[in-house]
Amino acid sequence: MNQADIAWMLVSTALVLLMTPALAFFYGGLVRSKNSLNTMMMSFVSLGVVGVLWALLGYSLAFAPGGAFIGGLDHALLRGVNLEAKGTIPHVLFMCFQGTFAIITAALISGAIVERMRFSAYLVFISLWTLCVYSPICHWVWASDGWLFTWGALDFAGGTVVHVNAGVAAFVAAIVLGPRKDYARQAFLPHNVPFALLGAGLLWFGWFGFNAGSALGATPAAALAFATTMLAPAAALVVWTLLDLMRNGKITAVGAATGIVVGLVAITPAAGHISPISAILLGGIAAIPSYYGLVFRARTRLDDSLDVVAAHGVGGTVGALLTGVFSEKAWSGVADGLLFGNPGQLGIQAVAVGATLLYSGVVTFGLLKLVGVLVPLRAEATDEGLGMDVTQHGEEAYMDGEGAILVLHEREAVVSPALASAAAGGRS
Amino acid sequence: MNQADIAWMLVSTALVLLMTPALAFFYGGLVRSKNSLNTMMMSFVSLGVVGVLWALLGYSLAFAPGGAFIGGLDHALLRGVNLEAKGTIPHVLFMCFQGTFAIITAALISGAIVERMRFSAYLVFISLWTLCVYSPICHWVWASDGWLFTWGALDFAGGTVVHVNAGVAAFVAAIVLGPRKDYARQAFLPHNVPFALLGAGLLWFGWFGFNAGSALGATPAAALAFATTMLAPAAALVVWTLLDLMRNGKITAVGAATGIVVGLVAITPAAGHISPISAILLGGIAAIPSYYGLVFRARTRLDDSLDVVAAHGVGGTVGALLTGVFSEKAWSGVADGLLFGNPGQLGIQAVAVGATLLYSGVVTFGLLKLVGVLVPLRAEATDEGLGMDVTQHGEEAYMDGEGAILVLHEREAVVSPALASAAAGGRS
Amino acid sequence: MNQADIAWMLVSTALVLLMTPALAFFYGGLVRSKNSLNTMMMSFVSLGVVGVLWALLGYSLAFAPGGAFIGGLDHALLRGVNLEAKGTIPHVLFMCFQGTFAIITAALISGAIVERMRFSAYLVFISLWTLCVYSPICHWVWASDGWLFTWGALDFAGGTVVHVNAGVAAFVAAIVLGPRKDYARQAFLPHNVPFALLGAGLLWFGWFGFNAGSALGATPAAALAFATTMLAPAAALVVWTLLDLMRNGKITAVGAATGIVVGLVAITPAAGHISPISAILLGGIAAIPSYYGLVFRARTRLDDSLDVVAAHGVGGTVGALLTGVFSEKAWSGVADGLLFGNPGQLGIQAVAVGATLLYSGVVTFGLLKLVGVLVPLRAEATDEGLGMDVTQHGEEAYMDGEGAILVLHEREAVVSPALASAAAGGRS
Amino acid sequence: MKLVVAIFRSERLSAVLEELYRADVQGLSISRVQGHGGEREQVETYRGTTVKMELSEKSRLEICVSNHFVDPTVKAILKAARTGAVGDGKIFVLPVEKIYRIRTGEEDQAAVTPVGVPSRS
Amino acid sequence: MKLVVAIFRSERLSAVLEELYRADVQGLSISRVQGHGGEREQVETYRGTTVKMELSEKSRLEICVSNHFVDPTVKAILKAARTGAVGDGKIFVLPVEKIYRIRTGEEDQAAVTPVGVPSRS
Amino acid sequence: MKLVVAIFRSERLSAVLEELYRADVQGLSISRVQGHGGEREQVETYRGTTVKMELSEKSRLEICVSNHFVDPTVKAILKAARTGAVGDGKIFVLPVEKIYRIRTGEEDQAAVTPVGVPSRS
Ligand SMILES: Nc1ncnc2c1ncn2[C@@H]1O[C@H](COP(=O)(O)OP(=O)(O)O)[C@@H](O)[C@H]1O
Ligand SMILES: Nc1ncnc2c1ncn2[C@@H]1O[C@H](COP(=O)(O)OP(=O)(O)O)[C@@H](O)[C@H]1O
Ligand SMILES: Nc1ncnc2c1ncn2[C@@H]1O[C@H](COP(=O)(O)OP(=O)(O)O)[C@@H](O)[C@H]1O
Repeated sequence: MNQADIAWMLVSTALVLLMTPALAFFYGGLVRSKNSLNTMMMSFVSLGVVGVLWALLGYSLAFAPGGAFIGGLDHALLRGVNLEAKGTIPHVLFMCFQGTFAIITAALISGAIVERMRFSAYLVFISLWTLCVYSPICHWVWASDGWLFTWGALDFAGGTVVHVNAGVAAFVAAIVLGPRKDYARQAFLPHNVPFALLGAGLLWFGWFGFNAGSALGATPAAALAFATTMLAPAAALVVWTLLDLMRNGKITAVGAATGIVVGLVAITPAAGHISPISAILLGGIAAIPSYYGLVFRARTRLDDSLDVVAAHGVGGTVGALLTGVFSEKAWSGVADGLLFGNPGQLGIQAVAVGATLLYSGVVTFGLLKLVGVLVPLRAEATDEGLGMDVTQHGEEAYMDGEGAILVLHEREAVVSPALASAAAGGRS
Repeated sequence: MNQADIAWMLVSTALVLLMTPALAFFYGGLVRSKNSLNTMMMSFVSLGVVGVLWALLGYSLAFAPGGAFIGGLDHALLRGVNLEAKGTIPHVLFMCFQGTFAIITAALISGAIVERMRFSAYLVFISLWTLCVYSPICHWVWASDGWLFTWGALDFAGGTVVHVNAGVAAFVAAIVLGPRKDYARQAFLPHNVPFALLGAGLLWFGWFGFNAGSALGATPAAALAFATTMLAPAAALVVWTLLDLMRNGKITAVGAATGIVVGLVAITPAAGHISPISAILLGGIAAIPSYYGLVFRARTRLDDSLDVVAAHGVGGTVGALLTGVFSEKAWSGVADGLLFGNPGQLGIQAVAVGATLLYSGVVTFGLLKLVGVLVPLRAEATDEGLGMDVTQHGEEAYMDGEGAILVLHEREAVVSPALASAAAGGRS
Repeated sequence: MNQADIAWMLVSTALVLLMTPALAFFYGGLVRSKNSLNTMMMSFVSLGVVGVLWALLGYSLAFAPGGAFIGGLDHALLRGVNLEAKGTIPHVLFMCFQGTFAIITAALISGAIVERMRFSAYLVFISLWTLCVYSPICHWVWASDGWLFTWGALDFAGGTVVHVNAGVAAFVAAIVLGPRKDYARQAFLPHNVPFALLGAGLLWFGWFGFNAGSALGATPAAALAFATTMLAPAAALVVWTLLDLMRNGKITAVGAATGIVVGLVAITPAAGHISPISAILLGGIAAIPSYYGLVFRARTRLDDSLDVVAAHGVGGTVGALLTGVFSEKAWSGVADGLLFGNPGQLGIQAVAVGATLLYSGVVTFGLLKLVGVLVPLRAEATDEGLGMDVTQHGEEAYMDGEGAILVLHEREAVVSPALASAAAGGRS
Repeated sequence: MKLVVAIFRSERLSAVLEELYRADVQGLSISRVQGHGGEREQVETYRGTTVKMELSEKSRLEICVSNHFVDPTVKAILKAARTGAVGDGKIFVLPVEKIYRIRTGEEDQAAVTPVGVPSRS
Repeated sequence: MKLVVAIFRSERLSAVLEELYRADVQGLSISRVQGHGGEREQVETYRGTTVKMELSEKSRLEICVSNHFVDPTVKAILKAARTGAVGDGKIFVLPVEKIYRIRTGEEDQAAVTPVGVPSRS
Repeated sequence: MKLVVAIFRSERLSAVLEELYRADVQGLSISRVQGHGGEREQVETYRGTTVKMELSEKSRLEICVSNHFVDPTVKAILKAARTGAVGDGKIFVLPVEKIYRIRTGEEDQAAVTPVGVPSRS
């Protein structure tokens, strides 16, 4: 084991874990205030539910020795996940690092179905999805016996496993759930853009763990992944602001936050495979399809509420393909891409994306239909109108002043007598 | 010295320092908007006051060679705290790391007395408390000549030193201060639940430094502490949401934030001593007493406003005891617990908790009474009504629009003439 | 190369990058709500524009071999910036670390001109400023052939390069732009003080990367810089609160946030050069001139809106000079200061500050005048009145409720028919 | 002249504004209020404290109109704001003695006639 | 019918609502206003700028009632909102010409009688 | 007695308050409303959705005065709130039947006369 690698991987794991609260703010700021807690909770519960399930089963399905398509049960209930080395770091740390990826991937999907999905249905869905979709695809790409891994698909930090995967699941979920009740008749505006910016800032910060941590050690490869993770979003941000300027004459803050995230998504599969200068190009190029994807989506009936498809699906796909273009063995020691004389890599990348699209799309659809049999997927329309915070969580995000509030103690004398009798129905 | 250890301890110290601003948001979001700055400031000033006092005196009392009950003055004014090794890291870095613990412990107490304690009294109190309560208990448990240390009490990262200690001090403080003026007649609702979630997210992030940093190096032990710090709160969060669901039919966001914190508190003493799978159990189990403690507290006259007792006191106690149950020498190399054939450890843990309860309880009481002689502990009732932000700090947390505001320059011509004369009393 | 150094520098670079979003919140919380996005965006775009420009050209001008006053073009377009060692870390990582400094320095200036500068003019300005002002001064102080470096000026982490430099640029910018339209006739109050506290907390956290990262490795020197970066702001915070208490009888939260930042600014040049106990003194002393500078500024016609001059200019200058006073070879191995028998160092420090003031002041003035020829520097007065968020970015930071909003699809049938006809001008 | 004050569900606001526009009502002011009536009450729980929110968010419109405009205005609101469930809200019509347009100092009728639109009243 | 408008300290809001409930007043709307009167003023300081906040937060109630209900309503408010210190606020009673219940279109008296409660007016 | 309700640009609020102070008007309540009139509209864009904000922030003053005070009050507002551009707002004067001062229970005239200031009305 290598202590410097341990140090860096401890930090990286913490950084990736922080990305889920960051996502809660990125998403939570973009919804209406009456649904803000509900949206944030969709990320936060993933920390619990997916975190625990990953340890109990998901990790084993993804990384225990198994077949080409799924891992085995050797590590179920964390059996054999101990302080011995896995690579240069303790096995248990590797498990944690991978767990943070599972957590955020599930949370990413929520962006497509916020403001209408019943919370209990969501909980059941992400539990099943982690085990049935995330773990297998993770196995394909990153386990040494996974079929895409053995085939040579490049995915440094999860362009297909995390982003294409979450993007297509989001697409399917948005279709199955259907649009919000006033979709396209009313504009849904972000209730707190600073929260979205905070989320974007923290996501970028955490993404250094995501990408540079995927080198699994404090190595020059990590430094390369770090540099590309700094430069690609910077370039995407610049291009995004220019597109905004051309289209509306104004550079928007929501746009800036989105541009950063798209740049981060796009560089994810490529992070340790391409040169820093290619990262600037990749980030800049990747901004364009996501930008127009998002503009186009807004005119369709597809209520992918927070544009997970355009940001993660499109961004991840473009990034995965461009990895096959810009890869440079001289930098990564792994493989060259199209531009460096190896056009075949682009084909492999396309297959990896295609397989992910197909598998994730189909299984996500099936799982949602299954969950829908157990629990209705959508909240009732009146609850949607009143807001998911109050109806699903019995809470409001913001309160000012000292409202007229009645303290109810269950089956006890109530503190505020007059209103209490009202509460008890004894109105006259 | 070991550079990898230095790298990790630099990061850990920064992470723990961040926990105090994080706490400011966790607490600040849960109070009413008119008291939000006051609440946040109670954490922020600890960064200054306790930070400086720790360097000047507290560190020495805690870690300089002394007796079984308190350290000496060898390191007062940072004498001898230099770049030479203390363990495998520079002494000065060890001092900083420990300082961040002192800072947050003092800040934790504030949750019990927010919305009513006079700010100046609070400042004097936490200064004295750090020196008279925190430093000695820290010495008992972590200094090589401390009586609990030599006796073999296990407290990996501060379950007793930090959480039981702060919890009991909070209990005493809530009693001495008395309840807020409308307590139990009016519901005090959180003004900004997203802030509480932000605080919880950042606390979790920082807690990796707190617990895994307590290994004092980038070692497998740190990896173990990291893993348990990721899994226990995840499990606590899951159990908490289930309890919420059973009790109210709704999973609350305030509950989720609280569940995370309780899981973190409970794993603190155990972090490097138990296996990851035990951490899941420990986190899940520890959620239960805190959950019901909190429900029960709300029906009493004890206005422990932000439930420091239920979260930190109960959570810390349960964690410290369960450390004596789940400890596994096979993982930690230190000691086994009840489940692994060493029931005596549980007894030692109980004594450590009991001693902390007793000492911290009594001395906290004495200090508050002493401070009360110098400065009234509570703000006046009208000030409490108007809000502590305006009355204690002369500020408001949020302003919209351009109110009707008068710029006063001291002893100078005033900018806005008409209202100025009003200000000067020359009303007609 | 040293892996532990790589680990720490990866973390440090991420930490410094986080400071720019942190600054967005520190600044954004202090302005009026109608300008909050605009203010935040001034920091966020720097991540893109300066980040990209730094990689393409700025880094080369600062660090490629050149003359005493500016670097060459050897590293333009990242030529030769590869995975080979620069010191003990990969060259590309060194470039990134330095890039994060360039980004935040440009963003710091924005505090002087928020709430009135046209966004496009700002973009052009910071682009030019980075290349024409930041890169050269950076070269002077930190490149091995820079004139201040060879001359022995001490600037551990950027007291002159970053803070004095940004402070004087802010001063010039505030004068060239002129005051906000209602300046001194109306009080401009912070719209969200918690955001300012969040910013201050995250800035402190990031500053550990800024200062301790400037040791360029996980060394005892980094530990020293870390300790001083923890102690100086703590002392500054304490002194600031005491000054507040003496002057107004109240300790303010905006003051606490400011005090922390001032302490951080002041310790920056000294971080690895002085002893921890000197850091407490330095932090405490440095609070005083900034405090009174800020009080004094508020009475002048200089609308340095968020007091960049008092915090960064004055704080940086005081810090740079005190570095010449408190420096201790026994701790740093570099040079002694006035107190330790080397008065000459103070003189060198004064020259470094003076040269920065002069060069940055003059060139900033020239650049602003140049930009003013291309684009008007200020927004129109009515736009300033309506708020920069709506007029410059076409967005609002906060929305509640479901306003009466009309969805416009370009050149398409409009969803909401009645209001649509109004929009189309067909009013009757 | 009259002041029409309407308090209704916020989610109907867009619809009400559209309908008012159709009825040629141009000037109005909106604020948010918390209403207490016979509506469904929400129970919320915060850390062991169960509270009953007796208030629900409503929108409040204030429209000053000349007399013969009162009826179309009220009708428009009644039409667009109704959902049929308890909590739909109320409309009050108050007498007004004088109206001024601040920009011009115009009074009464003239003050509430849209600019550049031939007065129909 | 009358519109009773009351402006008073926010901290008395719960008490006022209780008292109104006792007086059988069911429908009302609340908003928050900033009042200027003879109250104690707050001085605030932000980075060297000292400002005087001449405005203090108040609650504003709007209650539409039939004539014989005016008195009990006013009395209830006077009783519950009073603290005796300057700044307690004011109550205004305005004439109302017409009331509509949006849900049913009912007018006047009928519009302000609680549902399912035998009208006592 | 009358209730003067004024709706105008928020940026003129300080000026209006000053002018009212000069006119010896002491008591008032302020709230924020969103107005719709003939004003310049803002176009905003959020991720591909372009929206037109038809509402603009205004301040709303409510001042209860005795009859002979109506004129100075209205004049003060007209003077201070005017900018001359569309969107300056409106003033309404409503009749009031009764005023109470909550602190003392005083009624009508007495209720709106500043404390400790010899009544001039
Ligand atoms: N008498 C009243 N005065 C002022 N506002 C009222 C009055 N009655 C009802 N409201 C407002 O109307 C809303 C709906 O009233 P409610 O009586 O529940 O509905 P409905 O008219 O459908 O029976 C309330 O929330 C409140 O805001
Ligand atoms: N003439 C008025 N018109 C409207 N609101 C008023 C008027 N006078 C007072 N108020 C409101 O009542 C509040 C308290 O008024 P004030 O005159 O200070 O109290 P008191 O009635 O105890 O003398 C003010 O903050 C303001 O909101
Ligand atoms: N009839 C009305 N009733 C209530 N408020 C109105 C009315 N007309 C205008 N307003 C308010 O006045 C503001 C300015 O009105 P507008 O008609 O645009 O200005 P102007 O009086 O300059 O023509 C609006 O935003 C709205 O708040």
